[in-house]
Amino acid sequence: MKVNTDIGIKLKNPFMLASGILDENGYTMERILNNGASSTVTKSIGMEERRGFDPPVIYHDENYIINAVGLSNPGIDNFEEEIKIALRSGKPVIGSIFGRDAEEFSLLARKMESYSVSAIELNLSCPHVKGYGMEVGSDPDLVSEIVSEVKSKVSIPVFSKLSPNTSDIVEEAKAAEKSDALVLINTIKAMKIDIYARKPVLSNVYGGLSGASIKPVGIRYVYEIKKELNKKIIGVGGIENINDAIEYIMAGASAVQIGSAVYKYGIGIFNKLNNDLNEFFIKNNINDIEDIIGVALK
Amino acid sequence: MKVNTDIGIKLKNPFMLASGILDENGYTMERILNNGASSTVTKSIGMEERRGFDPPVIYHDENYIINAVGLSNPGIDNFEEEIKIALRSGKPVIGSIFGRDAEEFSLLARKMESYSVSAIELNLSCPHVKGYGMEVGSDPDLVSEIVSEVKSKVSIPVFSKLSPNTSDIVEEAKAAEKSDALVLINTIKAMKIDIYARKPVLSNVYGGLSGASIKPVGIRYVYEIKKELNKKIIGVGGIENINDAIEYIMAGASAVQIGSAVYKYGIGIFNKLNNDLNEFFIKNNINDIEDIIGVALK
Amino acid sequence: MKRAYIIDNITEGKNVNTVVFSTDDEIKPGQFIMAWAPGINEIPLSFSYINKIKKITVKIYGEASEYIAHLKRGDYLYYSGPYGKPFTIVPGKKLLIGAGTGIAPLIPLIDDNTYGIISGKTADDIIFERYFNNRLKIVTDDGSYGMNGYVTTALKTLDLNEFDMLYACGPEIMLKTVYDYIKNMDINAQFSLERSMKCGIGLCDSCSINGYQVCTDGPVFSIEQLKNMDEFGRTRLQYSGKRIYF
Amino acid sequence: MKRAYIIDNITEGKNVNTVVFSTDDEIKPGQFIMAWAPGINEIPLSFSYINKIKKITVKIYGEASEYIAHLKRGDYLYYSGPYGKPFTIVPGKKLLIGAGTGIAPLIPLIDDNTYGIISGKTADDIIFERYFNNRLKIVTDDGSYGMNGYVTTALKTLDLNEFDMLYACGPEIMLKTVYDYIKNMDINAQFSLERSMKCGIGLCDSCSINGYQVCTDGPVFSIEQLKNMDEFGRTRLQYSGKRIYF
Ligand SMILES: Cc1cc2nc3c(=O)[nH]c(=O)nc-3n(C[C@H](O)[C@H](O)[C@H](O)COP(=O)(O)OP(=O)(O)OC[C@H]3O[C@@H](n4cnc5c(N)ncnc54)[C@H](O)[C@@H]3O)c2cc1C
Ligand SMILES: Cc1cc2nc3c(=O)[nH]c(=O)nc-3n(C[C@H](O)[C@H](O)[C@H](O)COP(=O)(O)OP(=O)(O)OC[C@H]3O[C@@H](n4cnc5c(N)ncnc54)[C@H](O)[C@@H]3O)c2cc1C
Ligand SMILES: Cc1cc2nc3c(=O)[nH]c(=O)nc-3n(C[C@H](O)[C@H](O)[C@H](O)COP(=O)(O)O)c2cc1C
Ligand SMILES: Cc1cc2nc3c(=O)[nH]c(=O)nc-3n(C[C@H](O)[C@H](O)[C@H](O)COP(=O)(O)O)c2cc1C
Ligand code: FES
Ligand code: FES
Repeated sequence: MKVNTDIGIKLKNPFMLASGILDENGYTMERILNNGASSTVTKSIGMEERRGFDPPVIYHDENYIINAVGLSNPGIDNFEEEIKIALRSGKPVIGSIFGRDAEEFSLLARKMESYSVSAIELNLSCPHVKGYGMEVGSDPDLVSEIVSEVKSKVSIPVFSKLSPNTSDIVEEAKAAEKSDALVLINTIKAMKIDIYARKPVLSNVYGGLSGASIKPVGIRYVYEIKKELNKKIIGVGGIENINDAIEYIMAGASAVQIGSAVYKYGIGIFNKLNNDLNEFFIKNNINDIEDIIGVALK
Repeated sequence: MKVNTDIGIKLKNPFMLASGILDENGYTMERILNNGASSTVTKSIGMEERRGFDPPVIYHDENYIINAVGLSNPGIDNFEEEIKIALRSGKPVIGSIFGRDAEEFSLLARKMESYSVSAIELNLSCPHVKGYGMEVGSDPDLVSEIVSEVKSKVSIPVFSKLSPNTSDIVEEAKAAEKSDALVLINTIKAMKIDIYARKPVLSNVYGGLSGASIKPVGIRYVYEIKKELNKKIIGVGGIENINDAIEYIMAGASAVQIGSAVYKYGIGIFNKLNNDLNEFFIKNNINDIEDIIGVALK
Repeated sequence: MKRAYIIDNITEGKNVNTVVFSTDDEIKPGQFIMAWAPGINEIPLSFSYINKIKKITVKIYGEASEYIAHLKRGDYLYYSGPYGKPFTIVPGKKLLIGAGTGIAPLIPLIDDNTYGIISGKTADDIIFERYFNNRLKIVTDDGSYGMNGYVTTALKTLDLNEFDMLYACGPEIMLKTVYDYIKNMDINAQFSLERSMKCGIGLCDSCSINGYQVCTDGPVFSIEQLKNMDEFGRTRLQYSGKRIYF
Repeated sequence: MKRAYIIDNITEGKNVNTVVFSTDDEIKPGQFIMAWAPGINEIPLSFSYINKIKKITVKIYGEASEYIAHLKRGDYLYYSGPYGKPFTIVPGKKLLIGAGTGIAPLIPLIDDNTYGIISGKTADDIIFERYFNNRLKIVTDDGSYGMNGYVTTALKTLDLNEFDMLYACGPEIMLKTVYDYIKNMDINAQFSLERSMKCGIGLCDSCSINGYQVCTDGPVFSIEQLKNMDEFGRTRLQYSGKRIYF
């Protein structure tokens, strides 16, 4: 039974930790990598230390999370130490980075490479911080410039994480076509008002929606992009159990990332997913994950 | 205690039936209008009879519905009879229409007006039918042309229903600025794969996501557009109970539409919402709905 | 979507098959599922047997019913549901009135105080005779089996006042005939309606009758409910939403 | 977001207030809430009283704690939670060790076999003396009240083997001091940690210690757990995620 997968780097299983969830502290990444995750994407790291927004940075409900952490991060220079700690696990770490332009992205990517990450994930899609992420991601020329630049500067694989807050994701994906894989999807811009306080809950007002609620949107993007571009895809958005993961894989994802579900199920979710994947394969006579990647497109 | 509201037409309460849910058959509309809804928006009607997509046209889960009904409708000429039946309730009926261009939209609007509807709702945003809705809605010039044309051809109020499947809804809303009110939001493009059948469930593959899952996205659009344009807004998306409705109202909606929740709670939801609104007003010392419309923006 | 492993497929008659499977769903007589023929369509189907073992009896009209009717041991039935309000079971003597496969959803109502009428265009349409121990009238349009005539022909041969409840299922026109025949008598009756269904969950309005949804408020309606429904047997919406007359 | 009606506000000392309210939440000693100061910030706060009536004792450091500390009768407290793993309650003799307002979350542990140590920089920092019936040592850095010295000064005056459990709460440096003092003795102890918290639900990583989240795996850790945590009292992440040394 083959559950290992290839997204430009080889993974022992398809379950990765998504960027921004318990991956800022090296020890936490190390622990999660020692507990079933095949790799971790780091919190998105920028040029300078950033405090991010004040709490509340998160509102959560049974079926979703809205977050506006605000790209808080220690800055690339302070992050080497965390990656070192995470790498003690012997598993691949993927460095997520965000910047304003191609130059910042390449510089960040080169530093990440020098810290021995296995791949770079370009965060082209954070929906709640002005001047970064989503605004970058919705400009196809800029996206394609960033991807080309970064590709030319590092020798490890480069993944592009795209925004669902767009009217034409196919165009966006085409702009990022030089990436080794596309990561779909980031959060959807959303907000919460407390009707008794009569105020937006998040200090930043707007945040990004994640969790079970966005899975149907994520599935659609993975399927649609797989169909249009036939590139390697990493699926993310609302995965809570093995059925969700299989749905993404059948839509075309070669690996999946888990984020919000860690809040509901704890980091034990990775071992559980591995066990349940084995069981699913046995029960349904599947021998090789390759046989089901994108099978719904056929 | 004042719960009646004004969206260009006067409504006895803020609770309207959303387009596409139990509003194709005149008798059903009549029944819902007699059971607490202050008005109904009709199913979106086009020039010709359309069968729509084959079932499955709906996939549902605890927290959402994905639909691809495919703009099935009897065609404008066959719809007069249904409106006549609905109007026996004595309550306002709003005619929802979809077309390919400004000419079709105006023709449909004029016919609707001649059938004695109280207002027109332009469906600029159906996410799953090629050549209509979303594709129309994501072209700001076309939107503004349609709105101007229709406004010049009818004397009843015109509402524009916008698509959340866009990277810049503010631009879209500005294009529709001549409307008397904006209706936010339509469904979000999404899909479902059955992992045992290994196939997309909906016959059309893609559908529109509605229900509780999309509320945070709807709230955000209402709030953001209210802030940017200060127009009358009708909120729709995931409203299941009075708290959801109040949240939309505080975000800036002068009235709200209920769609998917009818599946969970039946048409009794309208009477329940009215009762719960009264109770909420009393408990929280609110005398006039005007006092809370958009209060979260202050 | 749920799925059930098919245990058996029984040929009941010309173009009518019974598909046998086992699920944990608790079904009451008259409830139905939306059965998915992947890549083809999704159609409402009632149960003809409702213990742990379930049966669905399907008449082949088009592609979807053909797909479901041909599911064989080892295949899976994909479906959602169960949906709908079931028949209300009353003590006493029952009369079941089914037109063609319309008899199928009535079978679970049979006890030792049940009598039946099965009608059909021709002999080939008559199924499930075996369940009635001869407490049964059969009537065909062409007289090729049983009496020659329509369902009312059979009704006229019975003293309906003997029955505590009539249960009827079949095309709306046939149901209307039964309804018209008994409406001025003091007789209890329940009717299971068939209208075109797209969603099965009370949203799309395609199955509605006088503002009620056959999929959620029905498919079973009492004779009292139908007395207030002037759409019954008169008009309905087609798939597109266009109103047509029966 | 939940909300609770404020019944009372008690001034405990300089810049320390107790906010009193009533909720149906079932709280165990050591659990906390994320308290929202709308438009300002959201901060973790523990309970100092946990029956149907609840109390939160807040020391004013910045804007958010000031807002919460000044909530008065008629105001509402907005919060989410309760969160976190509580203290494990064991039978026998307990020693509660609190630094400043760190004593507050330990108060619900008090029974008739409890002894306490309260430390503070100065006399003004000492609150809740009244709950201990003199079964208490007080120690201040400047000797302005109680003994002159640090928490270890007080610890040295006691035979720790008498106690079945030590419960400690306060700044991590103070906890580390207690830990170092007892780590080679055979003593049971639980420590409630304070690290910067943004989400409270185990997602943001800002409160983590050696891969464990203080908000969900803690805030209470046993001495055995801490023995495997080399970050304890040594390094932590700041709000931005930058690693700093204590
Ligand atoms: C609540 C409910 C329960 C039902 N239970 C059963 C059941 O237990 N067994 C069963 O066999 N059917 C049952 N039906 C009817 C069944 O759903 C239809 O026969 C089916 O939808 C036909 O689908 P199709 O795609 O195969 O044919 P289509 O392609 O939809 O139709 C092919 C042709 O047959 C005609 N046709 C389709 N259905 C019927 C019909 N029922 N009567 C007469 N003409 C028809 C169509 O108008 C068309 O001309 C039920 C219907 C409802 C609403
Ligand atoms: C699990 C947990 C439970 C807690 N329970 C309580 C409680 O019951 N009562 C209570 O009063 N506090 C408690 N705290 C601490 C409390 O959350 C902080 O004091 C609060 O976050 C300060 O927020 P602020 O916005 O008012 O101050 P900020 O603006 O964040 O800080 C103002 C200044 O004070 C400093 N400061 C802030 N907090 C502390 C602190 N705790 N100790 C020393 N210096 C500090 C800051 O570094 C800064 O210099 C708890 C913390 C945790 C993690
Ligand atoms: C608290 C939080 C912080 C996040 N931070 C980042 C980030 O820094 N960079 C990034 O690319 N995505 C970030 N995301 C998005 C996730 O990586 C993921 O794309 C999204 O949450 C959808 O997956 P999920 O539903 O499994 O959470 C964040 C999500 C959450 C909930
Ligand atoms: C089955 C179904 C059919 C719909 N058909 C239409 C339509 O014809 N025209 C339209 O403008 N919106 C249509 N919608 C969108 C709804 O009007 C509404 O905008 C959306 O469902 C979000 O609201 P909800 O979460 O309350 O359902 C449809 C929605 C559903 C679920
Ligand atoms: S089938 Fe859609 S409302 Fe009944
Ligand atoms: S406060 Fe966010 S992980 Fe603990």
